[in-house]
Amino acid sequence: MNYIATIGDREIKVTVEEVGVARYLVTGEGKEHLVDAHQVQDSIWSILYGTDSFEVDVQGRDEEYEVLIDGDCYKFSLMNEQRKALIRAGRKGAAGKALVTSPMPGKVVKLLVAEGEEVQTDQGVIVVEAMKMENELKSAVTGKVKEIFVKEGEVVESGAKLLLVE
Amino acid sequence: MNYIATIGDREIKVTVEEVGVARYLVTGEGKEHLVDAHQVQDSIWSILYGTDSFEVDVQGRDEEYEVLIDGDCYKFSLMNEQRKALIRAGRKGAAGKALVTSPMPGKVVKLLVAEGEEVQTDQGVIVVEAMKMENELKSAVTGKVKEIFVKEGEVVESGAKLLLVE
Amino acid sequence: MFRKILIANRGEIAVRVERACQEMGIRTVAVYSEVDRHALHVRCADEAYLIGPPPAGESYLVIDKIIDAARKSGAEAIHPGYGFLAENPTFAERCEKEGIKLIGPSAHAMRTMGSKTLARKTVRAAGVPVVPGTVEPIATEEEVFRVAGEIGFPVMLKATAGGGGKGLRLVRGEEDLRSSLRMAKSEAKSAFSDDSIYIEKYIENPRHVEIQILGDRHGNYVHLGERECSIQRRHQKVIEESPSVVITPQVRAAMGKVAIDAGRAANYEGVGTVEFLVDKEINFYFLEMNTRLQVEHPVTEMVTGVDIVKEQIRIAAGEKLSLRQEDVKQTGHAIECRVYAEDPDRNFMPCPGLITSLRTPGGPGVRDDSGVFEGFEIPIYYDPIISKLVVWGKDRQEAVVRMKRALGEYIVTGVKTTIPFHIRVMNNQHFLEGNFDTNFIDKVFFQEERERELPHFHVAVITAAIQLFLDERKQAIARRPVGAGEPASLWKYSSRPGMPKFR
Amino acid sequence: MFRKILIANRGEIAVRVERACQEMGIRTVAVYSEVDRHALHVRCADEAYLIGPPPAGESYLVIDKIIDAARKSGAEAIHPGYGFLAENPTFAERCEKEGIKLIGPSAHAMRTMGSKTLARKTVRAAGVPVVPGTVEPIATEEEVFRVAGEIGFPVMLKATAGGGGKGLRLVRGEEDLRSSLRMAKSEAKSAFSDDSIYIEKYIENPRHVEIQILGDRHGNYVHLGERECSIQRRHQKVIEESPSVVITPQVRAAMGKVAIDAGRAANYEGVGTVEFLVDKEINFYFLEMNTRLQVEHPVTEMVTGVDIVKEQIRIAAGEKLSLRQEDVKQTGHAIECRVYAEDPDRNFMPCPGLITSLRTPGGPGVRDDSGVFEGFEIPIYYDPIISKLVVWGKDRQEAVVRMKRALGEYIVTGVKTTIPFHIRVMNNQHFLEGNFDTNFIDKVFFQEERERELPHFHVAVITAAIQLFLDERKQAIARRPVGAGEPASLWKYSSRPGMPKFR
Repeated sequence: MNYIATIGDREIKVTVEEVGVARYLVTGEGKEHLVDAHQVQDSIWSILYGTDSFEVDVQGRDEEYEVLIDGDCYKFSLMNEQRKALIRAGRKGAAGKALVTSPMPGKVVKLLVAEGEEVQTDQGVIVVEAMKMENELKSAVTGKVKEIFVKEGEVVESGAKLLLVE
Repeated sequence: MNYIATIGDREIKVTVEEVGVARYLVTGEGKEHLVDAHQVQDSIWSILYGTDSFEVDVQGRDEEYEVLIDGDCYKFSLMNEQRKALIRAGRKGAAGKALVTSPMPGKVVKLLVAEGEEVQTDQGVIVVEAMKMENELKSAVTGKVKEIFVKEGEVVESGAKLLLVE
Repeated sequence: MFRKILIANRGEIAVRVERACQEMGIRTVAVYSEVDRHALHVRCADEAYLIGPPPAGESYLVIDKIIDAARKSGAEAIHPGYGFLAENPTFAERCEKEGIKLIGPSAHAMRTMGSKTLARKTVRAAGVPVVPGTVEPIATEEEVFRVAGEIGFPVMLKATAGGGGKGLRLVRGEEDLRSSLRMAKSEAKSAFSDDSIYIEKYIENPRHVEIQILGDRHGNYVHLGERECSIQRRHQKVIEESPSVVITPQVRAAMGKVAIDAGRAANYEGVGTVEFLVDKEINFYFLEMNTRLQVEHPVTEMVTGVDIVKEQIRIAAGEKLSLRQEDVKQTGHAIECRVYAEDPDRNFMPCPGLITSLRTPGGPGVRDDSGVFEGFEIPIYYDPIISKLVVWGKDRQEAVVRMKRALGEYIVTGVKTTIPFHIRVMNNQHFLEGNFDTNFIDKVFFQEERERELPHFHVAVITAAIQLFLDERKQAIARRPVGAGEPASLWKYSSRPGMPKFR
Repeated sequence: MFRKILIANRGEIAVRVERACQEMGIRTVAVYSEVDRHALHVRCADEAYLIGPPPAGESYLVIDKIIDAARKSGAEAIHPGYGFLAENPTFAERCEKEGIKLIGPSAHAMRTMGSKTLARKTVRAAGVPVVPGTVEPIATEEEVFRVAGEIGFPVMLKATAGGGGKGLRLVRGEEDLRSSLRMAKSEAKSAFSDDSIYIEKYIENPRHVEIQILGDRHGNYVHLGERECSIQRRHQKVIEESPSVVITPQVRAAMGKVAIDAGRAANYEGVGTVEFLVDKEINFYFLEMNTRLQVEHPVTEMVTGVDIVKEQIRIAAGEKLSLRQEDVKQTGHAIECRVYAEDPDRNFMPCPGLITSLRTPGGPGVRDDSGVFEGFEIPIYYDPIISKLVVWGKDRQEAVVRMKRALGEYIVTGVKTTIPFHIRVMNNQHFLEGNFDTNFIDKVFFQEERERELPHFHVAVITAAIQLFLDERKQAIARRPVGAGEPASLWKYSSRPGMPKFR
């Protein structure tokens, strides 16, 4: 099976083939590796990469992966080739659009912008409080505030849409 | 619901009534207790017996219970009233009969008795080896070896019937 | 000695106090809110009382409910832990009125030291060096501008009732003063329901070093040496160690003496911590005194062998200190890493949730003071601390590698934790050299992290690919509409620390 | 120093050695059998090599496979841990031949001390006091009867190659001699594939006290004081502590000197343990020398602050001892409880199986050297040790209450463990008084346990009833045929320890 990993602007193609019980032949960037992979504890994998032993914590939601190894966090998107092709199509015309979502459950303390207002990349747009800490969320793009989905004082879930910049 | 706990030759009647979320009114030997019971971790219960807090490890197979509290092991049989009545009936005529079973997975090293042989209570009847330790199992009753279910060298599971003394 | 003690707290510190009590043969009484029925401090206590709904304001902070539980249980003393009611003089007075011994200093001492301004006045009178600034809370914006002008920028705005880095704002120039004041006041209001603020000269790149003191009611005081607490983010300690690489025996003795003087000045009884700012020339200035058991007390326990919580309980019971200054010896080196349910790769956003699996580190020289277990759900209502991982080594070098080793063994899944952050700090050259100040994390560390290349990118991708391969084979997963992947993929992606670079 | 070390072992001791290597910056190579792919020592290693099927005889004991893995990985040294090949001179010679450093003493020293009879000869020549008995393995039954007659009953039958309590039999009178000899030989055969036996005078109610020694190849020796190992069941240590309540500084010095003399007599290099029997009058007799790292080494580490495994590795690398005798100080008191997957309420029957949940103890003074994790399946092929729980206290009293506290926090479900047994020992009056010998568990403790009333019978029954109530409500469980409940209910019921009594 072929997969495409995207990290920043770089893409890596990975091929996975099962060659035994929990053993895989993995090809990445031309190199072949025999990998012995066991999911030993929840999201923790014990990996023998050749004979090198790693403990790998794989957390993925949808196509976004966050992988922890020795305290380093590797973030990338990963999907199979066909899926990747679809996404490319879907992305058309969506450039410069950014939905600001709440990264944790909390309470909206303050809206720092109004609908229609121009914002710059990394400009603070909203303040969300969780566990008595106020966190200012920033816009990822430059554009105009298209829509605001929440009110001040509103309690929001993790991942809740807060506002849309276009 | 009414239950009978049997410990040695003593019986205790216990009544359990649910009076709220994870809260029970329990009556035992005339006394009433409000119990807040939460199964917090596998077989571990967090019990508030009134306001006294206990961690209780309940292991039961069939009607035989082994309960650990503060390092003490409480062993008793427990079943509801109707079930208890059935057992009483079933037990008739079975007195003095004892099935010796293997308490762990292992290998039968030596049979110390033959079928038809007379044995005394606590007399060694068979040697089972597990993890390089030889364990001599004893008869719980005095009687005659009715049947032997295993051969020397045979590998047995935990709980396997070894021999019957009657 | 007390026969029964109520612990008016939750989480790791409640468990820590229960452990001390159990070892002293004292019966423990836990209190818990509705979300804490399963919590470790309830499971490990001898008795437990429900004190209300999840918000601390309706449970752990309600004096009447704590007192009521103490009365019902017949507890002779209350240990407040840290946070919640630990430094609340009203609570101290109430306990006194009820004839229940509060394990801590008098209401008077709390008031004196609790108000930063009064504290500065008091200790200055006792000859303790302090940082230039106001000693009174500031009433008006105008005054803030005037005073800032006098002592000169940069200045610190501080909540009079502050602590834990809340209601703190650094202001580098006049232009930011107004907005910072607003934020500081609002944070102070929500955290301490008191928005009064004072202002102080800001010492550039200071170290934060504190002295642990013990004092009994018979007038005996000892100090247990220093803790180096300069590793902070957003002015909140995350890594502490003892001894500090910059403190010489002479400076240690001087700071110890001054700390004890500060304690005496407030007739301090119990265990307390005097915090100092230390500048490049190792001049030290009184910052504040914490009139409670400190989160980071274990590092001192590891190097001195003194069980601070047991001492605290003995002192409260009226006993004399069990040790004199000359008995106190620092042996080896100890480091503590605070493990929080926060995402270090998303600006330490809190991540409450269910702990789906856990592997705690072990082996020589490792101590884990935890408040959780596998299957516990970290509530959103309280500070998201999971545990304090502490190690001892014969010297700093061994302590650091041991901490790194222990952090590597520590597995917590289901919630994001600061464990990866701590591993990266243990690998940082400046940290290894002991070359840092209170700005290290925010100013130096994250910059360097951004530049760092990550070594095992292939293993990461390959493992994820294998998991996806197996997932896909298991079932065709219902997918979200095309394009909906964006929010996550755009969320502050560009500024994530630890991003690998490719050349 | 070595750059890479292969650990020819599994379980907690392999993990312990890996921890030392990691902290020394040495790369670790694990070996594993087919059932150990998930084992902690594989997960925590830098590299791992499969060496065959589960039975030790086809994997961990196969010298060729270990050597092959070492060669492939480029390991410069091999740490054997304890058990398996740890005291196998053939293996030592093979390593030498291959140019791989075995972290342990020479084959010669192993042979000398490995044969109990040769060991007795050697140390006796060096002036070390030994117990009366044969120095040669005994050939015939007749000879056994003759020698037993000479030295007089009670006598001990011992496997010449023995260790870990296997192939050991106490014989009180002539009538039992024949059958005991058969059992001893058959156990010795299966455990060491060598059924040669020797005979010794049996010292009534001795204590078992051992001295930890370190020796480098430059002729320097130190001892790290004693370990009290009298708490045994079936002649196997289960609880160890340091210091011993009966050893005075004078006796300690004398035993230490004799232990070092014994080491010198065999040109001993590395870490080793000299075991002594100590009688009522505190006379001590050489019992045997263990030419390996000892299971119970952590208690010595806790009171001396010396990392014995790191010292062992440095010695193997040719370094001089990092400490002299006068640097060695015992501080406080340490106790170790060996946690096994055994059922203490069924005569310590082994209970291999899946660990379904785990909560390891923490807090001050607690060290857990574990080889497992939640979700690990303890294989039936090896010794069923789960972990070694070790505590430190400022004195024995604190160490005991702390151990009791830590044991109470220790939760292992899915398999039976010896944790409850250890809690009961910590509560036993004789143990608290330090008043015991090697017969304590088998002769005194279980007797007293049988008499003891259990305090929380009602809570036990009520909790079980609530569980049954919920089970029944969930579904009508398919029940077994009537009467089949008997086996469990009759299995040695009458002699279970800890049975409550009703009056």
